[in-house]
Parts: sequence; structure tokens; C-alpha cells
Amino acid sequence: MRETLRVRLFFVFGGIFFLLFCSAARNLPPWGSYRGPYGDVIARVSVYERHATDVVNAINYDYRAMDTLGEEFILFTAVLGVLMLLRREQVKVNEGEKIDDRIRLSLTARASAMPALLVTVVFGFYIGLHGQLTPGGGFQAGVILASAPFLLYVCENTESFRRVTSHRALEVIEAAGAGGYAVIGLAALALGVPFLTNFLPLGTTGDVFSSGTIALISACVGFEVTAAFLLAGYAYLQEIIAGETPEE
Amino acid sequence: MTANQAFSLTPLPVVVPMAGAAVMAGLRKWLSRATVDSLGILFSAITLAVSICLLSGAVHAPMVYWFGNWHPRGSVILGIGFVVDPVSAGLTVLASSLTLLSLVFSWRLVESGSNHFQPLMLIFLAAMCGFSLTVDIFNLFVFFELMSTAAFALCGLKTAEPAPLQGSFNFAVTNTIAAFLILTGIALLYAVTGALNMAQIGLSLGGRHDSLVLFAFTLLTCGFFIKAAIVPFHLWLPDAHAVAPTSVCVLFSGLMVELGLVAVARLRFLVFAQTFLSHEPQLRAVLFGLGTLTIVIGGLMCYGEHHLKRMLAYSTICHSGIMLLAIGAGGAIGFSALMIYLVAHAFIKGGLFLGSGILLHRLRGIGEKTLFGKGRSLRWTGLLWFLGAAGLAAAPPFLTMTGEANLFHQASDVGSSWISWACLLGGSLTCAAVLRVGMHTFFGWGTEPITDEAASIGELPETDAGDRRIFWYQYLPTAICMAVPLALVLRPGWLRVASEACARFASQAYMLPLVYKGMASSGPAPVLSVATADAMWHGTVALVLAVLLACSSVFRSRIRRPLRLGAFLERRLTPLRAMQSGHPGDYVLWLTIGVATIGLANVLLFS
Amino acid sequence: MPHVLHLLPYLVAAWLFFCGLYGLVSSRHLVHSVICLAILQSSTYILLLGIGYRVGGVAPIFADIAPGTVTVDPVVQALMLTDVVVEAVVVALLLAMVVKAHEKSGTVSPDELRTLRG
Amino acid sequence: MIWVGAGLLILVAVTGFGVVRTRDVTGQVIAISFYGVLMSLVFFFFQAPDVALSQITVGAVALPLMIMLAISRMKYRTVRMRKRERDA
Repeated sequence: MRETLRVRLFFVFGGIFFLLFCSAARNLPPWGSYRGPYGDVIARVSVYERHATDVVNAINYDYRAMDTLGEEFILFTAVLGVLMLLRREQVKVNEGEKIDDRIRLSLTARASAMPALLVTVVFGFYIGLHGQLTPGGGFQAGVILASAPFLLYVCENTESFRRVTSHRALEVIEAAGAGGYAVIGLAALALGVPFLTNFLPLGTTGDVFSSGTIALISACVGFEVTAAFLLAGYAYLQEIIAGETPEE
Repeated sequence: MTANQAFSLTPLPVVVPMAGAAVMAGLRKWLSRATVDSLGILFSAITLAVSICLLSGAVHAPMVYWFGNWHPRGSVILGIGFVVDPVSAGLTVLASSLTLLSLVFSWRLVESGSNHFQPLMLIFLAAMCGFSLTVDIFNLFVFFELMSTAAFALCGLKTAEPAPLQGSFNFAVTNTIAAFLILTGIALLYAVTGALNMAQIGLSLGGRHDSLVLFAFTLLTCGFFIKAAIVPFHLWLPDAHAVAPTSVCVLFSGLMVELGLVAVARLRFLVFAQTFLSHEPQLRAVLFGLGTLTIVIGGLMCYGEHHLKRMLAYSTICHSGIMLLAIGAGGAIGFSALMIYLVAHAFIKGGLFLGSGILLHRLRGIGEKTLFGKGRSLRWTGLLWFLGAAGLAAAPPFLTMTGEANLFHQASDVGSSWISWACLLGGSLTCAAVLRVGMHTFFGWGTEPITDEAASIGELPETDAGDRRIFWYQYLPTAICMAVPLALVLRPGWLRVASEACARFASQAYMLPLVYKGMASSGPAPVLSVATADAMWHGTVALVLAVLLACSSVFRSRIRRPLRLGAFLERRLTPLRAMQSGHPGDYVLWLTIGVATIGLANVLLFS
Repeated sequence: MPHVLHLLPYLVAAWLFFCGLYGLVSSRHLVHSVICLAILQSSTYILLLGIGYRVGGVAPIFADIAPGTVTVDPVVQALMLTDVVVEAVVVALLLAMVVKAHEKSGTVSPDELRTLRG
Repeated sequence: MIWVGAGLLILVAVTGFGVVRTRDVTGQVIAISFYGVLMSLVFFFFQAPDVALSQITVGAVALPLMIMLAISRMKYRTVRMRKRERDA
């Protein structure tokens, strides 16, 4: 189909779709007047029953933990897919083909990368450890932690970046994070309660070690997400890195 | 095993393959191909065993399982629930047996990346099981996404050629849009009901049918129709099948596509059960219209294709249309028609794909012209191939016929017996296409096959060229696939249980107390056994017509010009072929046209 | 609040969905298509957020507010949170396909990738 | 207060259209990064700090980074192909 025809046809039918959407929206409750009941009931009970003050994480890692298990495996599958698609069919890099056309950074930029990296790692752990209490949790922490090694690459320390991100243990960590989630669920099953039921003491509300399995699951997610983003990033970069650094 | 023990196994069909996949993927660099293959077979066998336990428990007493032990509080459902009834447990059995068969088939044979293939297959299995069991609409979406993600990756397994990447790109784009359509629909329903459990949504929607509910219905059904490859949402399917490895196609065509329809049925019977009470004829008209269109386009294109996998993919589209007719016919019998047909079709189509996998492995080609006359020595494959063809036509000894018998019964009850003609057309077109390929390949009859541009996609074989032997473990899954739909007809005792279970699944009045209280009220009366004489007659006629049509193609040089209907169909489907342009923009446009048209029709017809 | 404000987030969501589809239909570069898909997805964020919002409600975090305070809906936020994960990784997977397609056929224009025709 | 939110939403709508209309892919990466930040502001404004935090990590950092990596890999491939052709 020619592009002009395609776009014109789209304006007709896409317009109909838009209008249908708008006419449906007219029957929605007016903006700003959420009616419940699901969210309100959970907001009421979760602090007492789960000792978790961040209700969103209580939902994610407990009330609707099965969703999050599925989402973790979506992440896991997608990264497996990326690794599979970008796998190297054969080693093609040879000496004559070194291409290194990177823009050189100033000394200041390179020097400030190391402190930035440290701050990122500390901040990542901070976010991760407080998931059940304040905004944060394994997922956000994972993305923050995963961004730290990329600073190495940015500040031209390619060799250290390669050593971190191409480590064989990374895939094991990723799988252990995803599998660990399932194992926490199965542990509940082994104790005779339904899958993913909390089986740890709940602790004092507001304490870092409170709310039982929520923190544990959040940690698993954190490991998985960190490893997943590093693996995906390296999968894209491996060819370029191989061209920049001498192959042993 | 008591029922209670069986139900503590409920999460396992999802968790076992997931955990297995994590182990295999984590250690894949250290494990040999054979080990990973055996682990894959082992985990899917465990899943099969667990699913069978669940099924036997569910037949005695259906139950609901609350994750995290969060039981409903009054009318509000807090957590995520799995409903284990014979229908959903049966689907997990089907999913795990198909996965097991295709993993056995690909044992050390099909290209597996660097051991990426087997964990992806297990995740795919986990997603299908979760999708069948869950009664929470957002959880359904999550498993839909998981299933799609695994499918995208599996589809692009053969990275050595450009075609698989385009096929999986088109697949990924359309199915991701499907996911967003579904999510938007879920959000709209959540806004007005404040619930995510399908039973609670259905309860709280009642008979409401304003523009909001209708639009949400449109979005959800269209999203699942994209998965189910209903015209005009079908375009991704032939591309994806043409490029995916054979053992993946078995799962795509055998169950993934059909699960889209099961989800639509679930929505219709549980969420929107009372929405259309006063508009049943209009709803039937919409679904029958879509179904018939799908049958005609799928059937014609099936006959017009010469790439074996693409041809079988179009046949899946056509049969998906037949199953949509069963949803349209509605009622307990209509739904049991869907389920029986689904089981039969899954095995037959799986067997045919495995057969084409054997051909690709042995004869190093997948185009009809390449295969012409080369399969004379493959007698067993040929026998299974022709059995599969007869099964597609719903010819007498096959289970497909029982499914169609139920469909015709329900259709004549609602006064639309004309749809049996649509089934006849679809069955004979797809059967004829498979017969034509069989006659050309296994007998080498007639003149050289006609071919088309797309017939050489993915001709690069998926297996190692050095070893072209075929082992018993390639024949066995194929033979089992063909034997199951025959064996299930010979032991019809299960049909009564199945139709009772289907009647319950299709009844909101039965499902609501099951979800809320965890106990089953006395279900609706089991359906009487349906007379199959009519369907037998139909199936036989379809088979005869198919043979005639195939012969008019194969022996085209020996018959007079006006009789060459088959050859005419093979050459003259240019407008339909143009629709299948391989351009993602075109596919998104067709998708938009479909959603807008169906949405407009819904609003005009029902409000 | 005036009437149009009652509908605003829903209209924005509809508009973003339309924009995403438009971008996909008119795309001439596969990476552009992938980005349009991300825009399409952000439509669902806005819709969910709009649905769960409550005027005067605070964030559902009871670390420093009294239990029983009126909050916005935590459930839609949990759904969005998981949704954000999906976005990132599905985009990564699609981009890997694009990269590989570029390697094998040397083009990223959907008009030139026509091996699947007919 | 609500008017600020409304303004942000309208800004999102406009920027979203802008991202779609930007045909140059590198420009689009910058645009979508801005869009991600804007989106997380919206989330923050409407009392969703958890989502805002993950949106700012994913939408404004991880997603543009991923796209940049993909583009640079394709560019690298093209440059190398050209070089190989020149050498041959």
C-alpha cells in the first residue's frame, strides 16, 4: 500500500477510534473522583495486616504478587530473547578492523565519573532497602544499580566495564533472582499455606526488617533487574567493545 | 490423592516450568545440549503430571485458589485467584502435552541458539497454563504478555536469515498493540467497577451497556482477536509461522491462537454475561460475520499458498474462524463445540506441523515446488499427513466432527443453520490444500506445482545438514498427535464430563458462587448427547469436495480448462495476497480499521 | 471544575493512543516504530493514573501520615509499576530484532523489508 | 493546583505528538528522554511517587540508553562494512 493512501485511510479509521474512545470517556467517573472499592480496602488493611507502609509495594509483592512474578519472568524472557538474538554467530573481529571513533572526554568528566558511580551504588541500595516503607523497592533499585557500570563505559574505562558486564556469573544471578522469587512462593507451599503467602514474622511497622516476605521478594527482584539490564546492555555493546579493545 | 491435596498443586503448572526455565537459563553455558534437552522434557513431563492431577481433582469438585491466602472480603476480592475447573485444568493438560511432544520432537534436532530455545519453551508453557487458569483480568493480561514475549523471542530463533527477524518484528508490533488494547479495556472496566477479578467485574457491571462498556468490550475482544488471528487482525500469523521453528509452530497454532478465543469466551460468559441479554441476535450477527469472513479469507489463502508452514498457518486462521462461530452461537453447547474442536484441532494441526518439520529436515525444503516428488520414500510421514488432512475436513472418525456436530446443533437452535455451509467451505479448502501438497510430495502425481513469491521464505533448514536421519522420537510425537483425536472419539465417555464442565464454565450463575465462596452450587443440567449423523454427512462431503479440488489442481493439465478450479484459485488471489504485504505499517492500519469498524458496529447495534 | 477538566486525562490518553498508532502507520524507520510503540504504551499510564486519582488524596504511603487518611488509588499505581517494566524490556527485545534485521538485510526501512510478501 | 496538573497533561499530549513526528531517530531519543522526565513529573504530581521513581529510571535513562546502544551498534556495523568495502 502506498504511504499516502495508508496515512489517509488511517486518519479516517483512527479518527473513528479516537471518537469512540472519547465517547466512552464521557461515561467514566469525572477525573479526580476515584470510587473504589478495591484500592480503598487494600489501603485500609495493608498497614495492619502486612506491616507495610508503602501500600503500592504491598500490593506488588504480596496482594498481587502473582502479577509481579509474571512480570519478572517477562523481564527474564525478554533478556533471554535479546541475548539469543544478539548472540555472536562467529568471532569476526580481526586486527585490521579496529574502529575507535569515540569522542574523547575531558579529564574533569572522566575524574568525576568515579564519585558519581559510588553515589549511584549507594543510592541504589538505599532505594532498594526501604521498599516496604517508602517509595522504592527492588525494581527501581535494580535499574539504578545497573546504570552504575555504564558510567565506567562513559568515562572510557572500557576494560573494567567489559569485565563487569560480561561476567559469566551475571546470567546465574539473573536466573537466581527470577527463580528465587518462585522459591519463596514454593516455601510457603511447603509450609502448607497457599503459594506466595507470607511465612516470616511481620516485625514492627516502620522497621527496615519488617513486613516479612515483601522485603525478601523485593531483594530477589532487585538482583534480577540489575543483572537483566546489564546483560541486555552488554549484548548491544559487545561488538563495539570487541572492536575497541584488543582481543586476547 | 484427595481433592484437597490435588488443589495444593494449583500453582505448579505455572511455577514448575518457570523454575525449570530459570535453572536451565542460568546454567545454560555450562550444560550440554543433551542435558538441557532432557531437563526441558523432564520439566514439561512434571508439568503434565501435575496438570493431570489437577484435572482429575477438578472433575470431582471445581475449586478456587487464592494466592497469598487473600480470600475475598465480602464482595471485594483482594488477591489473585486461579479457578480450577475441568475446562481450565484441561487446557493446562493440553498445553503441557503439546509442549512435551514438541520438545521430544526437537530433541537434539532443531536449532536451539546457545541453549536458549528450551527455557523459552518452558516459559511459554508456564504462560499458557497461567492464562488458562487465572480468573483475574489483569493477571490474564500479564500472562498474555509473558506468552507474547516468549513467542516473539522463539519466533526469531533463526537469526541467520533476514526473514525471521521481520516476521517476529511484525508479530511483536501487532501483538504488543493487542496488549495495550486489552490493558486500556481493563482500565476502563476498573474505572467503573473498581475490581480486577472477572467475577466481581461481571457482578458489578450487571446489565449495563452504555458506550463505555461497549468500548471496553470492543477493546478486550479485539485484543484477543489479534491473538486469535481473526480477519482483519490475522496478518501477523502467516509471517510468524513461516519463520518460526517447527516445534514452536506446534504451540503457536495448536494452542496460543486458540487461547485468544478461550479468553473471549471467558469474557463473554463471565464478565459481559448480562450485557448482551437483550441483544443476543445482534451479538451473534457480529461474531458470525467476523467468523465467516475469517473462514473464507483463511480458507482461500490457505489454498493459494505453497510454503508449507504458511499454508498451515492460513488453515489455522480458517479454523479459528470456525471456532469463533462456536463462540458466536453461544450457550453451553456452543462452548462445548469450541472446546472439543479446540482439542481436536490442536493435535491435528500439531501433527501436521511436525510432519512438515520431518519434511524440512529430511528433504531440506519447505516450498511445495522444492518438495515435488521427493517424498516417495517417506511412507509413514505420508500416511500421517493424509490423516491430518482428513481431520481438518472434520471427516467421520475424527474428533473435529464431534465438535462440528455440537456447533450445528446449537446453530440450528438459534436459527442460523447456514453456518454449517461456512464450516463445509473452510474444512474442504484447508483439507484440499493439505491433500494437494501430499499428492505432490508423497506421490509425485500430476504436473509440477504452481508456486508463489513467498514460497521460499526460511528455506534454510533449521537442522544440521550433516545428519538427515529421522529417528523414532520424531515419528512418535507426530503419530501421537494424529492418534489422540481418533482415540478420543473411540472412548466417548469423557464427552459427557466435558460437556457438563463446559455448561458450567459458560454459566455466570455457576461461576460467581464458585469464585466467591469456593464451592460449587448445583450446576446447570448437563447437555444431552448431540446427534452426529448430520456432521458425519457434512464431514464426508467436505472430504469428497476437498479431494476433487485437490485433483483439479494436481491434474490440471489433464482436465479441461473450465474445470481447473484449483489452479485458478492458486493463481488468482492477487488482492488477498496484496493484503499480506509484510509491511508493519499496513498491518497496524488493518488493525485500526478492524478495531474502529467493530467498535462502531458494537455502538450502533447495542445501545 | 469546568467540564472539560473532568475528561482531560482520558482525552490525553486517547490522543496518545492515536499518536502512537499514527506513528506506527507512517513510520519509515524501524527504530522510530519502536519508539512510537513506547508512546502508545504511555497512553495506558495516563489512563490508569487518571482513573485512580482523587482530588485531595495523598500518596498511599503511610510512613508519615495517619492511617485512614484519604489517599489516591494504590492499585492502579501497582499496575503501572509493573507496566513500566514491561515497556523497557519489550522495547529492548524489539530493538534487538531491528539491530539483527539491519545486520542481515542492511536496511531499517519497513518499505524495503519485503521478503514476507504474498 | 489542578490547573498545574492539567497544564502538565497538555504538555505531555503535545510532547507525545512531537516525539512521533520527529523523523530523525537521534533527535527522537532526546525527545523521548524529555518525554520520560515529563511523564515522571506527572506521576509525581498526581501522588504516585513509586511509579515516578521507576519512570525516571526507566523512561528517562534506561529506555533512551537502550535505543542509543541499538543505534550505535547499527552505525558501527555500517561504518565497518564501508571500511571493508574500501579496503577490498
